[in-house]
Amino acid sequence: MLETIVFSLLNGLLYGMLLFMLSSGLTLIFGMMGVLNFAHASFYMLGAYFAYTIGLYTGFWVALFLAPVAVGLIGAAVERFGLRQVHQFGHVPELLFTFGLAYVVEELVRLFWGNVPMDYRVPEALDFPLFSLFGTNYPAFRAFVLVVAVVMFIGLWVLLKRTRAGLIIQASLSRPDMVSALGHNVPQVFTWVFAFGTGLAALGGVVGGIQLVTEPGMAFMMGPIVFVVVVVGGLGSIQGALIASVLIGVLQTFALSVDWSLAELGALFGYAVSQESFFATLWYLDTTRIAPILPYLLLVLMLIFRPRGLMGKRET
Amino acid sequence: MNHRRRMARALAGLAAAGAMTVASLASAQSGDPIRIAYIEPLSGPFANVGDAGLKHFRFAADRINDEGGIMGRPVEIVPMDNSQSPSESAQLVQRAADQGIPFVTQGNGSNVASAIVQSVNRNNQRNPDNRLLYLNYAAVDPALTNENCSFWHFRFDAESRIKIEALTNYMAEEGEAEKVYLINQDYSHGHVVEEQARQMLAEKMPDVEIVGSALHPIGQVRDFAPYVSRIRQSGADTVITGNWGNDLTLLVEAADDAGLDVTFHTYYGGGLGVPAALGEAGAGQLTQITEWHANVNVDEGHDEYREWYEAFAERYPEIDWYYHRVYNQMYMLKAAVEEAGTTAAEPVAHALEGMEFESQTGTVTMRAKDHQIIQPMYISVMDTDVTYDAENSGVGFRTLAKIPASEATVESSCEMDRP
Amino acid sequence: MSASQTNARALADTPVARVWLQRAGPWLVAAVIALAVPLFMHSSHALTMLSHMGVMVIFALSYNMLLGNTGLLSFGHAVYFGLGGYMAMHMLRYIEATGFGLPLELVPLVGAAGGLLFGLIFGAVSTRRAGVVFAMISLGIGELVSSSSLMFTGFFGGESGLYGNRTVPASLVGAEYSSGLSTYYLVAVWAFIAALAMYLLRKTPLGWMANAVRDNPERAQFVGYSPQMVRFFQFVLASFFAGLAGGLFIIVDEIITAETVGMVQSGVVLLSAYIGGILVFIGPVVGAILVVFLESELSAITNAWLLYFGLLFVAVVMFAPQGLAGLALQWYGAWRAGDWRGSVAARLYAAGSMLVAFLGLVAVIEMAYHLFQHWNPEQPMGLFMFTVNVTNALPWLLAFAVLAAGIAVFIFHARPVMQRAIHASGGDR
Amino acid sequence: MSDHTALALHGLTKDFGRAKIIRGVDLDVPRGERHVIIGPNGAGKSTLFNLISGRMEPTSGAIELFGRGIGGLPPHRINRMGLSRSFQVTNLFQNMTVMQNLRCALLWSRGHGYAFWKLVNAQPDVTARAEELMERLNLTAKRDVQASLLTYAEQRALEIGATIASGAEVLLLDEPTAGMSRSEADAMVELIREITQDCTLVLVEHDLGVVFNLADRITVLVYGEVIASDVPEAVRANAAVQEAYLGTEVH
Repeated sequence: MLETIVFSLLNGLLYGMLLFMLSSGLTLIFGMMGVLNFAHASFYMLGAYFAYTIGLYTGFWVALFLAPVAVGLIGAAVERFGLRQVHQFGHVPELLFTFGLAYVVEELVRLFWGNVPMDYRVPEALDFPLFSLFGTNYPAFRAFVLVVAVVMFIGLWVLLKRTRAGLIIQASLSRPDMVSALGHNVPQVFTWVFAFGTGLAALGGVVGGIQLVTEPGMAFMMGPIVFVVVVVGGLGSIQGALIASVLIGVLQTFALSVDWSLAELGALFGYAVSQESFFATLWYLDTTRIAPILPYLLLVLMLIFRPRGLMGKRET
Repeated sequence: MNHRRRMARALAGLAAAGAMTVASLASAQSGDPIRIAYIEPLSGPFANVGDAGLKHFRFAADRINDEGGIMGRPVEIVPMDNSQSPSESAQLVQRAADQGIPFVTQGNGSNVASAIVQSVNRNNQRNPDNRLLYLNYAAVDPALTNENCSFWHFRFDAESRIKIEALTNYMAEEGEAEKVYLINQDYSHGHVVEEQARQMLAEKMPDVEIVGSALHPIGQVRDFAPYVSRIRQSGADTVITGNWGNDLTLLVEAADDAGLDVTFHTYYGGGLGVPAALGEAGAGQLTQITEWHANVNVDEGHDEYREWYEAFAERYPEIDWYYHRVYNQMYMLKAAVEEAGTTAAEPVAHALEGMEFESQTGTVTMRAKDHQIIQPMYISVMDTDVTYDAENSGVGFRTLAKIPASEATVESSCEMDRP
Repeated sequence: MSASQTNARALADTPVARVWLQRAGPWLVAAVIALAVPLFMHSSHALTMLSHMGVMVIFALSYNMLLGNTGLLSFGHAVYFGLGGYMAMHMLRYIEATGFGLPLELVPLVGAAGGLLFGLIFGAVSTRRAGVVFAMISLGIGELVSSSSLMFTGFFGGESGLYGNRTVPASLVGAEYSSGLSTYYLVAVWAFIAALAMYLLRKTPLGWMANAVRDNPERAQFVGYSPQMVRFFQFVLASFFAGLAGGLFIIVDEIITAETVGMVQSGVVLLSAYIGGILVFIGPVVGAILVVFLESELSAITNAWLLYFGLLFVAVVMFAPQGLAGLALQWYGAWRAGDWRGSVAARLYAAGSMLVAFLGLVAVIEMAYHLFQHWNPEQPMGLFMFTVNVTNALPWLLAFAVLAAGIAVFIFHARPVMQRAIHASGGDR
Repeated sequence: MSDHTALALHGLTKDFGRAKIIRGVDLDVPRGERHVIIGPNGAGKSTLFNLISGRMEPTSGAIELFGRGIGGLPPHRINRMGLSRSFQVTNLFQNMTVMQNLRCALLWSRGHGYAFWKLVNAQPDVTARAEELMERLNLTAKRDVQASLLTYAEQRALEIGATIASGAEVLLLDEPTAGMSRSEADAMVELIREITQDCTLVLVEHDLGVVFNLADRITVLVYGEVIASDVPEAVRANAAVQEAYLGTEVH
């Protein structure tokens, strides 16, 4: 049991940190611009592909920095020439613009890189087991992902709390109208925030593409779950995103690691339901099979009972 | 002809409706080819699989055409994008019938396959002048040749139970497995694998203990580490899985990362994209059960087929020739059409029924009772020391055992309505 | 089909017959077109496509009851379409198994009842709030239901779905329903009834208050209405019609799979409604027909069809947020107003420059697909009237030049000219 | 409290965090009275309205409408019990025409509720009443004009019209003449006087001309507390009021 708990925590933390890398940029963008960016996971995918391709020429370590920058620039262009144009029509068209963009990005990725998964591997320097626990190895790359995520969180924290740019962003997270009142060039700030947010997603992609698989469907797979994180954490809250990411990561991993069902719970209290009864499917459904819907259940419950999320400052 | 069709296709981008007419004119004028509708996902998350299959069929068709076609008529593969959707596929069957295409082929997803069978049955019943044959090259759900069998359906891949039968025979002979873990995708194919594996292991190897099993959601698990730690805790030395695509890749990668030392017996370990993603992670650990693999050509000295394999690799460097059954299917179809002297569905179906065909791997038979092909099967293991590696990954497959066709078979409960 | 209430007074003086003609005219035209189309498109594939258009028209209109009328952006409307479809499918199979005497023509109502039932359940939890909260709840419920579809295989039939046979039940009118034609007419009649019902719903107190709640929920409260209840009723009715569409869908396809409740289906209906235009009644109708056509035909022509589809949607969002039908109505308005030299010419000019850009874009995309996806890119390809070799630089330069020229003319000349002309003629109505 | 009381507040308070905005207000408004609430900026007048109309929940205390407690009810429930309000900032259905705005305001009180089985245009009672209101508001000529395209004064008139349309017996009007010229304000006062003859009226107003012109009784609110509530003459003479508020302006 201890083994299960330790590994669930380790694995859940890892998955949670990957989620956090994706969702922190999204929550920033939403908090500031009010745009629920449906294409966010597409930028994550671009990060993975860019890192793979750049890495072929420069090696992983250079790509780790170049890919997010390149994707961030694309993000800036998308904001400048796309979103800004749509901004005047309101938030729904903005959201729909990113919705369409997700389609376009996926098709372009298929066009340039093809449909097969990329051979995007752990760099040699990190390809060794870091430690062994209960006879199971913990690969160094996983630890590296954790380190990158933690560094990113600390960096964001310092940026938001200690720098002028961060103060502006923070101010606009809670009061978007105030920033222009202070005389800041809001459209330009928006462009940079969008670029920065997409760059963060791309950084998630650089490591996530290795940890998971780099293929054209990766954005579609991650898209909805990122929304769950952002909404559960509270729109616009970085700390909320972190907590929600880890919560969802651990919750899901834990559900996978144990085989509980209502039937077993019932058995504890001496209560049984026949296999033929109407609710048997539900009754004998074990946690492993429920795991994938847990985040969405959490999302719906959260929105019903606490719409501003765990740490959200304002309701939307 | 190819050129004219392309031109028509590009035009079409401009004015869809108008250009469609041009396209159909262009193909109608060019010497009456025998057309085969290829219904697979060519867009969306499964497009890589559909794309690879299309390349196989196009290559085989070009080969047949170079050799003079079928009854002097060229073969043409007509790709149709079903986005991996059963209902979309059912519509495409309709379209194929409309266009007078006599053959449809498909393989990815037993759910899609059963939709196509339904649709073909219905069309052939309501539309007797315009019947279709469905040539299934990869959907392995036993139901298709048992309770839901159809006169219009022919399967060129071994059904799921045959694969398990062959695999458990091998395991019993080899006798290394003591504790087995079953992990499968949570849908009918996965359920069949788990159920059959339990049953056949109990029959053939009563000493073997099944120490655990898991069904996971298909295509949704991103990190298999939790499953791997469950496998490890169960103390298993062998894992049997019917997983395919990313679900297999991620599973074996996670096992390798965690240092889990077990043997994986898989259905689709050599499947498209899996070797490339796994690389040496799978060497020595992963077996597959297939009707053929590249190094069979070397072991058994099929020089002509080696040339075929290499020509394909030259034309499509990013993938390998993987579906030997596409070869069987195309040449068996050619033989059947030539025997029937027509492309009409019913005579061709009668010609295919019971057909014996000399393939590279030996004689293969299209069993008349249920339209299931019976062919030799190979159990092979991933290895670095092979002539042909798969997908430039540095690892390829080495034969562990060849199961003759007579043993790679199971009974069928099919009771077919014949016209 | 603009609402007649705005000029009710003007109409009061005209003869009653003319008023009726003006109101019923568009409906008669639509009915005649729907009846006549099979004369020109009679292959069974075309009939299936037409039937799908009918289904999609109902579904997109029902979606627009939420987005256009009530301002609720849903990412999970397919739940009601799909669950309605499943209910109807279970009924069809029940009829097949027991010989129960429900005629086929009424089976879609079972789907509608299913949509209504689940609309009541999920509507109760999701319509308490509007805006982003509603959108996210709909996303969550959509994912919940579609993930559950593979767990509850008894109801959903697992990944192979469920089959039925539409020729088994009796018919009210003695039709066979083995051909695509009779099925199409069944769909067309239902689509006509449903569209008329949804049109009239916009003119009821509930329909009015839905608009009121969309525009100003607070004010709606101070005239006695609970925005939550208004949203709830609209949601339930929209689910009813979505279920009806699902019930028809299973009659057309005779198969239903879990993908009908999925995210992709929810996305498609959103795209359809929006591309057509959510602020005019006919918008979703146009969008549904166009999207079904593209899905069905464009994919047979070019590998890049999803890319074109995405680009079309992005272009509509960016340049024609009123949707294609909305745009057409504006053009028609300008033409009716007779200012030919004013804005119509300028609009044509702008459209022309976009067309040039579009041609350049098509050339670039098709060449790119050839270059990246053909096994031998050096093989020449046909492009419009030319044969080009995509490994040469020249065709690329030309294609990009055409694309850039079209965009530059549009942005720097055509669009300003058009905007000035529209402004000068008093803006769009 | 007598049967004649339309609206009564008992010990009403409202806190925002630590800031106490309303600090125990007691008030009785008899039926048919025109009651004006005045007070300096920040006295809590708008908050008081928001509490009464259900836009905010009181921290403590009770609000009674015709003897029934309405504290904490949602606005639409309060509206249905016979209380209607206008806003300081124009708050209409901007995309609807004048006629549509009035009809929307009439639908509930005419018993049409959430009906989806009858057409709005086919309800002659609603149409007739809306036409009549439009006439009284002098908006007939603008019948089919979108609310957002009306002049400011017209929008305010429509706002008043929409407020009284429901036939509520108690009307809360929040600064109906704010931002108007003298002549526009006078016209507005006349309009209010004319169309609120059978109602109980509670009014927040800054313009003292308007206040003394309309009011039967005046309540003076300062820092969330009532310092005087009496007939206009008495309030004018009240020393505390003069000191706190009126002093410099009246003399």
